[in-house]
Amino acid sequence: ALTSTTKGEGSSTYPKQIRIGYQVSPNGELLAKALGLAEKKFAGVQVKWIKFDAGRDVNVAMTSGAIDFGMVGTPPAANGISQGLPYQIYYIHDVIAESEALIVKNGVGITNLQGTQGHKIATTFGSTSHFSLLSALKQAGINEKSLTILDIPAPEILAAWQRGDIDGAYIWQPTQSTLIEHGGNVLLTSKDVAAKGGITGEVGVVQKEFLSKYPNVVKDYISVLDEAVQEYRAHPQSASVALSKELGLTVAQSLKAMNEIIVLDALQQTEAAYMGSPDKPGQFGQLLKDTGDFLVEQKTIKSSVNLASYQKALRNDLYPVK
Amino acid sequence: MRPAISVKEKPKHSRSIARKGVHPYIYRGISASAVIVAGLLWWLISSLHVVSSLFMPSPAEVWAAFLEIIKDGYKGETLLGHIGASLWRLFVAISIAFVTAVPLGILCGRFRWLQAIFDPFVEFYRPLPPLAYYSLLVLWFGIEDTSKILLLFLSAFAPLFITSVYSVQRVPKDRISGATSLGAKGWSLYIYIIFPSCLPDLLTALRTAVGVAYSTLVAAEMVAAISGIGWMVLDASKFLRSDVIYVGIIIMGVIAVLIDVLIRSAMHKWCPWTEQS
Amino acid sequence: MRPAISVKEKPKHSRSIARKGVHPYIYRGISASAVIVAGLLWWLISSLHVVSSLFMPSPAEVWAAFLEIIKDGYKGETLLGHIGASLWRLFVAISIAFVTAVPLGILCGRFRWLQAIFDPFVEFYRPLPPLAYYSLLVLWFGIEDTSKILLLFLSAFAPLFITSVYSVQRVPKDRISGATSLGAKGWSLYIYIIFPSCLPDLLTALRTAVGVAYSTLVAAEMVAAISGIGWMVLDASKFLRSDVIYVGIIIMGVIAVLIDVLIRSAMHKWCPWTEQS
Amino acid sequence: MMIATPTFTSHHSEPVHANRSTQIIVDQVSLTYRPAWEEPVLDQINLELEQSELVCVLGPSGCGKTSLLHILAGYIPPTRGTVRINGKEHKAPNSSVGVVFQHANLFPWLSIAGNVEFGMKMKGIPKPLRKEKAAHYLQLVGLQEAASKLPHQLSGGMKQRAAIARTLATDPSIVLMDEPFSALDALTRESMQIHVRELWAKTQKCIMFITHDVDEALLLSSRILIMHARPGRIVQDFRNPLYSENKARNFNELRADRQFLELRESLLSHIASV
Amino acid sequence: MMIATPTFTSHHSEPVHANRSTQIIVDQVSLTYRPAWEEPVLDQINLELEQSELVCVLGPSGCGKTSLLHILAGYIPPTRGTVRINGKEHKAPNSSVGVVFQHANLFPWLSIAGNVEFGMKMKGIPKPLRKEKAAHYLQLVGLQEAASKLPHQLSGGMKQRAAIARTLATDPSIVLMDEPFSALDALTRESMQIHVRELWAKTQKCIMFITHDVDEALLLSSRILIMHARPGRIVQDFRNPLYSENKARNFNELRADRQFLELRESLLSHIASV
Ligand SMILES: Nc1ncnc2c1ncn2[C@@H]1O[C@H](COP(=O)(O)OP(=O)(O)OP(=O)(O)O)[C@@H](O)[C@H]1O
Ligand SMILES: Nc1ncnc2c1ncn2[C@@H]1O[C@H](COP(=O)(O)OP(=O)(O)OP(=O)(O)O)[C@@H](O)[C@H]1O
Ligand SMILES: NCCS(=O)(=O)O
Ligand SMILES: [Mg+2]
Ligand SMILES: [Mg+2]
Repeated sequence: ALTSTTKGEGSSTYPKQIRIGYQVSPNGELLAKALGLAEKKFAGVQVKWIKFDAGRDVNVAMTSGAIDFGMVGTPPAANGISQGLPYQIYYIHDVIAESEALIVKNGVGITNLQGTQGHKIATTFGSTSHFSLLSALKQAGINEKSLTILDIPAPEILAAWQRGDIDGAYIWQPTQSTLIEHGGNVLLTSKDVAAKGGITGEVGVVQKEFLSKYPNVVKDYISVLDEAVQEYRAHPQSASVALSKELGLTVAQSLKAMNEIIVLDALQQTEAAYMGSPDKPGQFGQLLKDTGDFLVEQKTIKSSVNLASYQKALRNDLYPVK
Repeated sequence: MRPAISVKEKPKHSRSIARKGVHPYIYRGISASAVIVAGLLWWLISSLHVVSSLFMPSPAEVWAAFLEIIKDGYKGETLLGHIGASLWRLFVAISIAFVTAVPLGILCGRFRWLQAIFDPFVEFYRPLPPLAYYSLLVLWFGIEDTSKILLLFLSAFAPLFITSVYSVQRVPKDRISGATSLGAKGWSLYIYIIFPSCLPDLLTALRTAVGVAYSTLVAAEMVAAISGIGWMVLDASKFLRSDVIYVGIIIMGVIAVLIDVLIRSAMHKWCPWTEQS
Repeated sequence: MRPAISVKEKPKHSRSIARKGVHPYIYRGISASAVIVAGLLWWLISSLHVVSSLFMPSPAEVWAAFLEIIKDGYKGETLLGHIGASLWRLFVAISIAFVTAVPLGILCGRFRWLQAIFDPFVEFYRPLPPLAYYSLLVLWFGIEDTSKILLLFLSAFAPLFITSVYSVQRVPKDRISGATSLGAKGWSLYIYIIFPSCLPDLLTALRTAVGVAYSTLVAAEMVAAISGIGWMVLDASKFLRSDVIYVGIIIMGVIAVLIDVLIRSAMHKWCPWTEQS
Repeated sequence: MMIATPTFTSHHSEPVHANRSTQIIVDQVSLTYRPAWEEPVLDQINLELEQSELVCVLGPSGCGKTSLLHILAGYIPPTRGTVRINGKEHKAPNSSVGVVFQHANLFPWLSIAGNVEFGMKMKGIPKPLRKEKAAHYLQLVGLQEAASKLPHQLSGGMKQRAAIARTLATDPSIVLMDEPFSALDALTRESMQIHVRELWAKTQKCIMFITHDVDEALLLSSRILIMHARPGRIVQDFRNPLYSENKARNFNELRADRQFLELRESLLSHIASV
Repeated sequence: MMIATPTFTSHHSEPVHANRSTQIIVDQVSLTYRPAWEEPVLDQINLELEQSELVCVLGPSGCGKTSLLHILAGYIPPTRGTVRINGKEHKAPNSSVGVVFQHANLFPWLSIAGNVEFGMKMKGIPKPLRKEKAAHYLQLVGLQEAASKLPHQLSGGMKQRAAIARTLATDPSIVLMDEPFSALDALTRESMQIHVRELWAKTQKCIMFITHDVDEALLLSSRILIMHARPGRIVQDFRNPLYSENKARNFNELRADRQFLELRESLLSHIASV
């Protein structure tokens, strides 16, 4: 359900309220939230930030119309597009590198991926981390049945770790740093997995109806994100200070986490490796298609649509043309 | 043939009163002692550090957490705010359940064909674990209060509806006949005779309904909540704040007892004639 | 003086039988029609695509999902495996609850001081939302079956315990007196008189206990489960597999009804004397 | 099965109250409960009740006494035949036919006064008048003290008196009573019988009184009906010989009377023989 | 309050069964329920019951009849005084004192035969013998047909007979009955009275029989006790003049007897006067 509209600045119509579903990921969107950039841009409009623990919860919220914008990883995005969720991708926030990793407990005696067999590894099902873990196992030729993979939401992984319920976890920031702090070792990162083809990223999605009703709002929000990414790159030090509050990490840890992902500004979206342009679609559609197919193979999701459908869900017509 | 003195209307013997007069204090004392002993055991175990305070914080820690929450609230909301949010959801859900389930139940109790229509649906969803259909509610009604309240509403609806039906069917036929012979008919019959006849049962059902809804309160606050006492306990458990978990559980227990006392005293006040039996 | 013919032992009139003989078919027919109409409405709405199949998959889709799960299982476990995992947890929990709550309850019913010891604890935890203390159970007993079964056990324990206490106290004093006059004493009294006297109540309590435990089944399978019908529904909801959610809910409803029928037929078989009233 | 008893005078052959107006005419009433092919419960009942009669109905259990009463009250329609009250066909319960049940059947949530006022409230009588009339009827049954109590605070006899007051308060032209005292103990019952007899004398209502108790019938009634079962029918209908002559005699005197004992024995054997 | 009735012969002044052995001696028994400062319920009861007596106890409600029976059964200890049965002090219930209650009080989960066997099972009597004896006692009360039925399948009178058989099957030296027939309808009650009278003749047990029904007491007993209330005490203790002379007369004859009617009237007024 979309909220009623009100006249905003200029001639463009603004809704009374913009609801943004975000995740705690050390990217430009989180910085925009931390710096209040959206509030500045949409003065007079209520900007509501709603936190989610994983992309699957964002999907549910998008489906039920509870939020206008959302952020999901590529696997939940592939699932959402395949299932015809009422949203489209308007932005690629980042490509994941070391920010998601398989952390194992010291002293359990796991030294490589093979060693995880017979152990309990936690991750959040349907997420980028789950995808990377399954990809890594497949790349190493390990049967996923030979270990116990547990579905635990990110915020609860530390608790399970401390209680001794799990031996390791494939998870993102800030949980990852916290686990390392509590006696964990990095065994493998998403950068390693991506190098062998299992690329993951985080994208912004928007309600289709919202987009057609308020294209300018989406464009304005893209400019907010762009502004955030510029700030992110230009002043990493001050950005990390702002982000550390959102992440619940120290400034140093935050800075490190920022370096573990590749954030993209608005201009980069149109590059061939990413969204591309309306007349020259980028490779991101194929990435989503591959992701979706892998998930189907793993029986994580039911079905995957064809490439054209994925490409149709990518809105590369919203960026300022240079 | 025939009893010389009929025994049907024996005066109620005072024996039970005599018995109850003296003893309860003893038993209350025993109960109180048991609670105190349990408290001491708690204190002892936690102060001997037999188990980590992660698993069992000491009474002192729990008390400190309680004071802290009273002072600073929990994650952006005061304690009263959390309690208020939960009770508000409960209250709205129960109220809607009452004003829908009771009239519908009364009608179904009077007209069996109507009951036959609703019965299969109520009987089917009633035993379902609320969390099973909560997924659907969230999908249909979003992640905000609507779906939470609906979940509580649905768990409260069934007991109220079923009791209303049953209660109407139990209204003595003679009472309704008698009322019609005194000139009651149509709506008067429902308002002046059937509803008050069912009232004691309805209040009992309300007790059950509140109990059932209360027990789904935490489940309702599981999805995308940022307030509510149930959410507080869940959130605390994610961060292993066992002291806060204890505080939350104790508060929830106390609230449950208070609500029950409230409903029982309403029953006592509004339906004094049901007490004796 | 006094009635020429006493009326106390009126023969039971055949009226109710006469009434019941003809009508139920009509009402069953109405119920069946209502279900069919609801099914048609479902089919109609979903086939007109008024709402997205994400919210309301068509009967055909649900059926297809059912067949698929039957064939391939759901995420690494057969359908029977999921159902079995859930029912096993339920069965173990209920069994332990029965063999602990009933003897303890019977003893508490006989000795009020013992009841006074246990009462405050049971009364405190009983109304608590299971998810509230599930956090603690997970803390203490980990994320595996132990804590799941304990959660189900705790929800089943209270109704069984409370009914046992109440039931023993309701055993007619004359029955116990009578048995002692026939030479029963000590354990014989418990085994031959008190337990069978309570049996009908205990079976009713078992019904309640199973119901309550069943309604926490999904909650129990919420934490780090990879099997169980409740987990299946939850997992499906995370991936927006509404067809699987529907399948799961329908299966859970059917199982609930079957369990209830089972217990009721046990009551019918073991306690025929409680039927009439 | 018809027993000719010299002391009984048939009502029909020799009308007792020829001068009184007829209140109820039961005309060829039959009743069959579902299923329709079963034997009728009541078979072609004909009956006329007149003003200021107190008719006691005696009969074995299950002979259809309550069914007849329910038809007269309008609770169930007869399968065949009609009931006319004061000339009009009677089809639904209304306040012109009052009913007193075996159990007082008071509304437990209303005070005694509230119960007595109920019928008047339904009639739309304004509150002050209601209060006044209720007080009057409560006084009539000796319950003025208990007016503000709730029914559960009263004894069985008091409850039954309140029920009678409640029925009388709507000023019905006929009062039907279905074993109203059979749930009371012997002493209370006796005092209730005296009460009813007095009330009847004062109000001159037409009362139909179902009872199992032969003594009660003999002590109270001006006329006695005896019903037999399968199918239910009235097999005896006679004026109570103890009545007209002994209007003023008290119950104890009556009981000691030889005629009373003889009648009693004869009625008993008559009923038991069924 | 002591009413001198010429037809009553005091038991104590003129012992009836001087030749029989004394079964129960109640010696100065008093009873006060908690709280202890309340008026005693039973006040210094002295009583001797002898073999093959059938003693009926009459008295107003609440006078302590049931309390006395409970003391005799051993259910509650007297506050003061002692009860001796066959010379030994009786302190706890056992199968030498059988009790029959107002409601049959059968174990609903056992068949009728199972109920009758129960006492013998408790005594450890082997199964075949138990079966045999149970059959005997069921025959005695005319229930051989119903042996395998569950109690809820029986009528009230049959249940009460089963209860009597169950009590007799443990061969008690005394049987206490607390208004055993007051919940039965008139006809069943009468047949039960005949049953008890016959059983008593056959078994020659000492029976103490509490009743509210003066007729019942007169028809059944060899001796009648009348109790008064507050505090409960025995105010009359006399042999039933109708008994010894009329052992063989049937109830209907007895009822027509002038002496019966006179005794009845006198006892009634005696009890009602309290
Ligand atoms: N609603 C009913 N449906 C079917 N049969 C009925 C119904 N009510 C009464 N009967 C049958 O009709 C017959 C007469 O019943 P009714 O209650 O009128 O007798 P009664 O003379 O009042 O008996 P009692 O003295 O026991 O009150 C009985 O055989 C009874 O079983
Ligand atoms: N367990 C008890 N505790 C306290 N008082 C009691 C108890 N049992 C009986 N009483 C009181 O003792 C008195 C005698 O009671 P009891 O039941 O012996 O009388 P009863 O003669 O058998 O009366 P009824 O004819 O009504 O059966 C009554 O006043 C009663 O209230
Ligand atoms: N880090 C992204 C998490 S998810 O959106 O893929 O669940
Ligand atoms: Mg009747
Ligand atoms: Mg008694």
